[in-house]
Amino acid sequence: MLYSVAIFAPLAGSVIAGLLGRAIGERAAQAVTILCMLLAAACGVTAFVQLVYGDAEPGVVSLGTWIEAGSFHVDWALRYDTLAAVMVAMVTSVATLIHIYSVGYMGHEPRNTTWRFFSYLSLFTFAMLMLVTADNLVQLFFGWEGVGLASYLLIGYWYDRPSACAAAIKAFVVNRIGDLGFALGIALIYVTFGSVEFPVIFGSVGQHVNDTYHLLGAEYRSLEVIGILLFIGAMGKSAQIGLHVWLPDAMEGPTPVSALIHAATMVTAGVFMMARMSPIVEQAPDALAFVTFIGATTAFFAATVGCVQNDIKRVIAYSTCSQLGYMFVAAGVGAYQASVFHLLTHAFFKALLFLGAGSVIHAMSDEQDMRRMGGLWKMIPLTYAMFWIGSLSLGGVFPFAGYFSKDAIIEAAWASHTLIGHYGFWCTIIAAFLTAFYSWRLIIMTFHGKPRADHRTMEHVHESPAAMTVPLILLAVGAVFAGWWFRDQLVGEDWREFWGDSIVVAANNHVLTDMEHVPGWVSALPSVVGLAGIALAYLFYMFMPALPVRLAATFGGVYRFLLNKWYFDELYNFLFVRPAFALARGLWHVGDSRIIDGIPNGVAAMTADGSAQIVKIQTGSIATYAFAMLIGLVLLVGIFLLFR
Amino acid sequence: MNAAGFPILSLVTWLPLLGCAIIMFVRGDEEVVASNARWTALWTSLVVLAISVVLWARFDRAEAGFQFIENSVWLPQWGIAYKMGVDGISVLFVLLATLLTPICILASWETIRMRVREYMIAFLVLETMMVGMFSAMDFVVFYMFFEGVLIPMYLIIGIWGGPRRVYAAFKFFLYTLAGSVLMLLALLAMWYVAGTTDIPTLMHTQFAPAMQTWMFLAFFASFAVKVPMWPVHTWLPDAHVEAPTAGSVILAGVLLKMGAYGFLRFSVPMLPIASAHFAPYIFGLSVVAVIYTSLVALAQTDMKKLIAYSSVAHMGVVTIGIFTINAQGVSGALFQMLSHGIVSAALFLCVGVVYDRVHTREIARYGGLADRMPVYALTFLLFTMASIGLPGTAGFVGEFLVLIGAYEVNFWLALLGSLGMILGAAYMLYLYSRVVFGRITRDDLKHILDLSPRELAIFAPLVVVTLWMGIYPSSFTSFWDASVRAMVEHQQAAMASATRLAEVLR
Amino acid sequence: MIAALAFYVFAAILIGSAAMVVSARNPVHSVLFLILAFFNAAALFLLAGAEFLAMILVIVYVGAVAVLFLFVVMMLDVDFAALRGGFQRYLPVGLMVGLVLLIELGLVLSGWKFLPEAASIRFAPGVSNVSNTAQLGRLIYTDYVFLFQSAGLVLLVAMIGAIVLTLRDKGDSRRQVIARQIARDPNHTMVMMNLASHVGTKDLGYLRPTETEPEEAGDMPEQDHHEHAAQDVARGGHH
Amino acid sequence: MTNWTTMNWTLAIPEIVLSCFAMAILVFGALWKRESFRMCSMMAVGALLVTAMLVVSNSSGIGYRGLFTNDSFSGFIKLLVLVSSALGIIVSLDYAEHENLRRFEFPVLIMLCTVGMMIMASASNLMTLYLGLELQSLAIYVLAAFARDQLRSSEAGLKYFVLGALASGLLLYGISLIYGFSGSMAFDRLATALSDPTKASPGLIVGIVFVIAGLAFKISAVPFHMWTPDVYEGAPTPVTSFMGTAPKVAAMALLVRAMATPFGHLLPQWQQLIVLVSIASMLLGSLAAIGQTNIKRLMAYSSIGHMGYTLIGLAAGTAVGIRGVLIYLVTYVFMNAGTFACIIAMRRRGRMLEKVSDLSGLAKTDPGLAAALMIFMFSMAGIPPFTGFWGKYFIFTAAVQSGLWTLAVIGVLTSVIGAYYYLRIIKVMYFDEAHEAFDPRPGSLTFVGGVSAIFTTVFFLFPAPLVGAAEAAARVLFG
Amino acid sequence: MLVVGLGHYLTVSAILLVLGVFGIFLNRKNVIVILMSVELILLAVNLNLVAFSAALNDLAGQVFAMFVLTVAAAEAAIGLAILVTYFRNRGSIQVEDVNLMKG
Repeated sequence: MLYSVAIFAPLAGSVIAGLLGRAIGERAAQAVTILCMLLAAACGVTAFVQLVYGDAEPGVVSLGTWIEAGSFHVDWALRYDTLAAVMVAMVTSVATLIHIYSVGYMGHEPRNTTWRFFSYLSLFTFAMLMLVTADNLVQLFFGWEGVGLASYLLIGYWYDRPSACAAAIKAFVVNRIGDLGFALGIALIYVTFGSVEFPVIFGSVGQHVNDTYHLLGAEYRSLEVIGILLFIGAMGKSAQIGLHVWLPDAMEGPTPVSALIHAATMVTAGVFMMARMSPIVEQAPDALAFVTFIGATTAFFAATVGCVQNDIKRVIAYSTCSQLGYMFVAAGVGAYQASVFHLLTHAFFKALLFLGAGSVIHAMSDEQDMRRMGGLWKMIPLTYAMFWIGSLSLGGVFPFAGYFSKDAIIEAAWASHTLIGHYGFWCTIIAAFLTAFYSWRLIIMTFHGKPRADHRTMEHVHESPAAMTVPLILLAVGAVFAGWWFRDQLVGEDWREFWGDSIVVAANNHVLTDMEHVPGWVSALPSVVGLAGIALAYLFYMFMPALPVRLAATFGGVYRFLLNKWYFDELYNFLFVRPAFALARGLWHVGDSRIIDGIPNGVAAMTADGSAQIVKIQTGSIATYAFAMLIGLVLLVGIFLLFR
Repeated sequence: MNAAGFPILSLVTWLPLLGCAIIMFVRGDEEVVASNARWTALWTSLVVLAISVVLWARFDRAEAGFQFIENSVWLPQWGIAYKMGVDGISVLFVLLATLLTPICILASWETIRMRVREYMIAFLVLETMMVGMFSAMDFVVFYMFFEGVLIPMYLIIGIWGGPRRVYAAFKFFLYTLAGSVLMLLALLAMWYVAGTTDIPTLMHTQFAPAMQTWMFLAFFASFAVKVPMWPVHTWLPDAHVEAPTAGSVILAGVLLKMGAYGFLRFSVPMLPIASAHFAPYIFGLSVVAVIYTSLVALAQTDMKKLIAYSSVAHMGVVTIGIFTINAQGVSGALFQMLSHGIVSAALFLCVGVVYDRVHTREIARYGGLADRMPVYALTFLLFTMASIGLPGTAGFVGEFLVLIGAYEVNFWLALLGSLGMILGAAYMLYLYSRVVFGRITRDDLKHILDLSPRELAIFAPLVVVTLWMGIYPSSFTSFWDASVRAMVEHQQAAMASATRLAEVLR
Repeated sequence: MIAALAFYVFAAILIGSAAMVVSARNPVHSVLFLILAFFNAAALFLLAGAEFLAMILVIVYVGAVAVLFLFVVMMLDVDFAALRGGFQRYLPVGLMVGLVLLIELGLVLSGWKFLPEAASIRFAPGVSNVSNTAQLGRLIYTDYVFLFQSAGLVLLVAMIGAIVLTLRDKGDSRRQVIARQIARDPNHTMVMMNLASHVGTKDLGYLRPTETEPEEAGDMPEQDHHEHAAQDVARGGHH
Repeated sequence: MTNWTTMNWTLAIPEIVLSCFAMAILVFGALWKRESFRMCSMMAVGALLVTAMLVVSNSSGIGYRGLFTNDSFSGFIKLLVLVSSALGIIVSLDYAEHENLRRFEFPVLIMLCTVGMMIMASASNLMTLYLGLELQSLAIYVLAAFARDQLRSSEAGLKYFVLGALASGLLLYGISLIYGFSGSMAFDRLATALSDPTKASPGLIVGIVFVIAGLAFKISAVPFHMWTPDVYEGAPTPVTSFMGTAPKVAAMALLVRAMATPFGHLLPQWQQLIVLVSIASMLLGSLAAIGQTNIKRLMAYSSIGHMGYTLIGLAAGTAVGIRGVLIYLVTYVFMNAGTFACIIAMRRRGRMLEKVSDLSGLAKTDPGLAAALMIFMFSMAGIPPFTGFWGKYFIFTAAVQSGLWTLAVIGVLTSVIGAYYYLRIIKVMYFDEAHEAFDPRPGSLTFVGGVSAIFTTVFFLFPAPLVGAAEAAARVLFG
Repeated sequence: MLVVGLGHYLTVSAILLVLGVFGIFLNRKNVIVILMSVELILLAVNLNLVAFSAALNDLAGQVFAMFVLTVAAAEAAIGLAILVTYFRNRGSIQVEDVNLMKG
């Protein structure tokens, strides 16, 4: 079946490239992976079209038993429903574009090891596809961890850079923290439902609504606990505040990686998961409130940090973080469709931005600091144009894709009519303003003004090769039209028909309906603040470049606070990393070597000592020996007389 | 006779000794003896492996009890028999032992140049002991093999080990001996009560609760040291660091399983009430083991020591799984034992590969191996990931099942027991990146060679098994599903009757 | 009454002389006190009706054993003046322990009583109309013949032991071994040499036999080897 | 009750025959003079074997008016004693040649000593017990001092003699008390008279304590062990080997029979004493050996520990316990004989070596010897599948069944401590650097070492006959 | 019959025993005294046996005493023989010199 091909073709490409890469050469490896990806994309998109517009029925492709232990049973199975199909189509097509882009981007690699890169990319795609098509939570977890692995490999692709290695480990370990929550969530689902297969779980949610779980001396509803645990997993993967620290560092990877993994696909896995688990989290309002809160806070926090960063990729990374927050706000208020919608559009425009940034970096001979750029717009006009499109979309300017999805989220937040929903609303509004601001700050710093790089670099600036620009253009198309195209189907009046059973909303959840009827100012406000943000950026960086410097000097504390990303890394270092290592050394040197080993060693020493003492009575003198015998006799007789 | 048509278990157990005999009679100058000893040992172990595959093929997975039973007169009037048999719990460990032995022999092919003959004899004797222990159906037979393992291992560590080998060998020997002699007393007490040492009979003998408590403690002393559980684990890092590569492999791969196997075979089914009673304490120790040793692993500067500590942590997960006493937990523990047997063995082999080239295990001495040794890097990566418990590899399934099993007991147990997921990722990746990633700075690493064909041959089966276990684990779990289910039911029945008894008495 | 008085006298002398045995400075005195103790013990035996044993004690012990002691004391030619007198350093503790033992024994013995069955389980009840010696004689050759023979073996061992430990072949009382004398070969014992004139044995040194005879050498204690060899040579190197 | 009037002298035929052989060899040796040592030794071995056959074919019963008993217990012990004596003679063959001890009195003394031990095994009267014991002891005093030109040997003899005389004095005093307080010295009469333990007077029991002390000296149990290391070290090594096996067996048999038959009903009275002695022996045996550098001394402490384990079986006071004792003794005899055969083989350039460090690297220079010694060491440490494990197994079975948990736990823990020094010897042989090779090993030692090693190793395959025999023997004492 | 009680005999014998034991472990003089102390102990035993024999009217005690005497004589012979050998090697029979082996 097409669907299976779409999923396993990347794996085939990855294995071939990975194992035979050295043998068949770089070019062949690239070709193989790209061909496989093209095949996958073709199949994926076809499968999507067949399901949504054709006559294909949702279903499950079973591949065999996976784990079986006692009553625990998990199959390898591919779930074929709208949510999965959408994701498959999106992932395969974006991944294909990025594969192609990488051919150009990685062209300058000194070592002939880009087959590794392509193998990893394909591996990632495969894992991501497994994630989105999973029919049970464990397989989802398989994909979940698989993308983590691929992300680790790709971040650490330039393994001779210590910072890359560190970033890779950080990404993996921080993700693991979330994964632990996720795994616990899965376990709790198993304990509650007796299964981890979606059909079974979703089918029996009703029976377990009122189950309780005892924790910390209090009773909680099981579904709430499950929701929170799952969301902790999502926080890790989707870089929500608290567990976001790995994402900016992950920019150590090659730019296509950032585009594919840390913008378009992997980081949105958390959002996807919330949508996938909608039947359960719908019944867990407290968990949803938590989701909203975290999402909104992240959206705001990341946007503030994004405003002061100087590394071009980090700005986009924080922007991603912030946008993911948006998606969680939507999920949190029950508008899963809106979150997926934003996920989709975000995939296009954020990939576009990253690839554009890649193009810039490529042009600037691997320079990433925006303070050393400027004045590029005439030299790389296509990239410049792409940046505009991407930024407009990101900023939510009509009629770009981002406008529709972001608006939907903000309206949904308003329409939820809950306190937390309103918190989400205001946070997202502020974030929208900041988004626009830092987007244009980026554009202006990068492309306008005087060139701040040295001559040699500037002489080398050139437009990227076709392998890079064509994907850019294709993505730009998506970034422009995807919103307009999908709006009605995903969050508009056709949403029930479109999504089918793949996203479940509770009977009392009317957010999607209500958001059509929000007050006018609510609909208009995002655009207004967006434009205001753009204007402010122009004011600051185009017309009065001295102003931001002065502001930074005046509000030094705030500036440093933002520049240092709210000091999260330092805090974690202080709270966890350093204590952990200190504790580790302490446990080793004191705990193990002194105490635990000390006891047996001490006993051994005591024994040896006792031995030395005991042989001292062996003086060699007959008299002593006889005396000892006599004492023994007297003792024995005495003991007998006293205790018989 | 039995499903194989011939006394297969005895054959598998004792055949290596035949190899020993042959090696002993090899004559000639040193080189010839060494070469003949190597080949004889390899062929012997391969033949044993081939025979043991029959177990895989003919094992009836629906059957919960023992299979391939052999029963010979030994001490008939005293209720002791030479009785061999495997059930779902033990059969795969027999295979694990027979699989790892040829791998170990291959791994020592070039590194052991001194007293090769004795070395190979020691390994074959070790194989006999391991296989015999897993297939013993009589407690005394079990004990004989259980203790007998100490002899070849003591020599392997002591003769072919590193600079502190004497300390390590003594520590290993005395620690394990101290534990197991107490078990001997419990064994004798059981014998006294039941009049036999036949394991299936003992499993259905009901021991008085007070007696169970004491016997459980005695068993615990033995098995906890062997597992090893915190805080009696410190012999393990020392033994691992000093042992030659193959010694570490077999130690981590099979010997550590003996303790956990003992818990499963004796403590839980024979002493159900005490097991339930002591389970919380064991959970406590296991959780400490997981967290504590993971942290200690994080601080290590010696590759082998790091992996050794990680073994302790992984075995902590196993003990959690065993004492959850539900199908998922026990199944997970078994799976984790198997996967740890493969994965940690492979990791030690990975260390051995570079140790053979550079002759140091100091992590700081390495870096940037990926440049010169891409195949090695890939292999090492796979096993690192398996050790971390990446889904799709062997390491995940066991850990996950234990997590589920633990969750049925207690949320905190599950949470704390799974902290190893995070810490494990930290120390393993830290290790990996320090060794494989980075830039080559040392001269002796600039010309380091990638895996040789022999080494590839060593790793290939392990890679296959690791992936196989990750992707199609039910081909393994199906072996023990029936046995585990029977065991859990037996335990629940025992608990129920104990409760009834308590009520009646009240 | 007289018997009781006699008992006290003998017992007192016995204990007193035993104490002197232990504490006398000169071992010769010790032996003499031992003899005195034996005499008194024999008297006590007599009082208890064991005439034969009393006799034996005097004849065998005083006559043989004690004299043997005396003999050895004299023979060993110990420098008595150099012998340290007095007691061990831990005398007080030792005395205390001894005292405790005595008290323990006293406690036990004072509570002495026979088993009720004692009379019935006697092995060889005494007969009133036969003399003590005759009764014993009958017993040891009949009922106790096994022990009698065993005691004989004990004495045999003592004899062998004493001989094997102390009897020495004196170096100068070599026995003639005819076989060896016949087996001797002149080639091995004689060396023909051309001697330069004006050279004396002093300049040549002693000529030693070229080969050693292993069974000879093995016979001798290691440390004495050279000494003997030297003697052999001195005697002309012949056996 | 037995027939008291019969002599039944045929029951003692093995003893009689052996004594006659001994005397015949004595005469032969005395007449033949110089070259007689080897021949006398061989004849002695033959005589021992003949006696062993006689023991096997001899009938059971009570003879000599109750002084002498033949039963399967005594048969078991006698066979064991005869075998160990034979091994003792064999290991001395080569040693005597080298150390200038080749005197025909040596095998004769061993034979007479063996007669004494056989009498001990059959003793059913305190008098028989004493005479057998003295016959054995006197012979060993002489043997210990046999290397009369070596100061260490004569010092060993002197110490052993003085302390042994003290011990037998105490034993005698105990016997006299028992006699006085009960009225008899025959075992079965005592047993009948004491069937009601409440009747036992304190004097009687103090007498038993004295007897225990005297016998504990012979088996070198703490605190009557003090002579052991010195005498082991000083005596000529084959004598040490002999001393460490047969007399221990005989004395232990005596102790067992004395405690089980006449005083069996007083178990609660003497049990705690045996327990104490046993614990002390195990502790001292395992602790004191740790620091030893002389291997003979080390073996002395080791044997003290082993006797402690054996006493556990006695303390259990059941047939199971006695069975354990017997099995342990068998394993002990072979391990010990084998170990000493290895020690006697430690000779470099004609000089005897006794330091543990002299074994260094033996595995390289003489793999066979090293392997044998390793087997004995593991066996002594109680590691399966070697015999030492089985000895401990059956001993601890008894302890567990009798509920002597303290004893059992201390026993196993001291066995772990003990394992340390056995391992140390293996470590020296296998882990350390090689020295110069030992002199070529004579066949006699290879024979003894090999036989013992094979027995120690393969015993586990066919344990049933021995266990069965031991059980039958033990049951005699406990009806 | 006894004029004085059995207890008297036993007391004398117990004192003799203790004196003999003292002689063994308390003296610092020569070894011969130790041998003599052993004789004292045996004498004590014999006294006991004879006394009991008389009290029980059982000759077994006396028979045994006789054997004890025999053995004691043999013991003395061997003891002296060993002592002579020792003296030849060591040149001394000082008690405190008998400590070549210890530890």
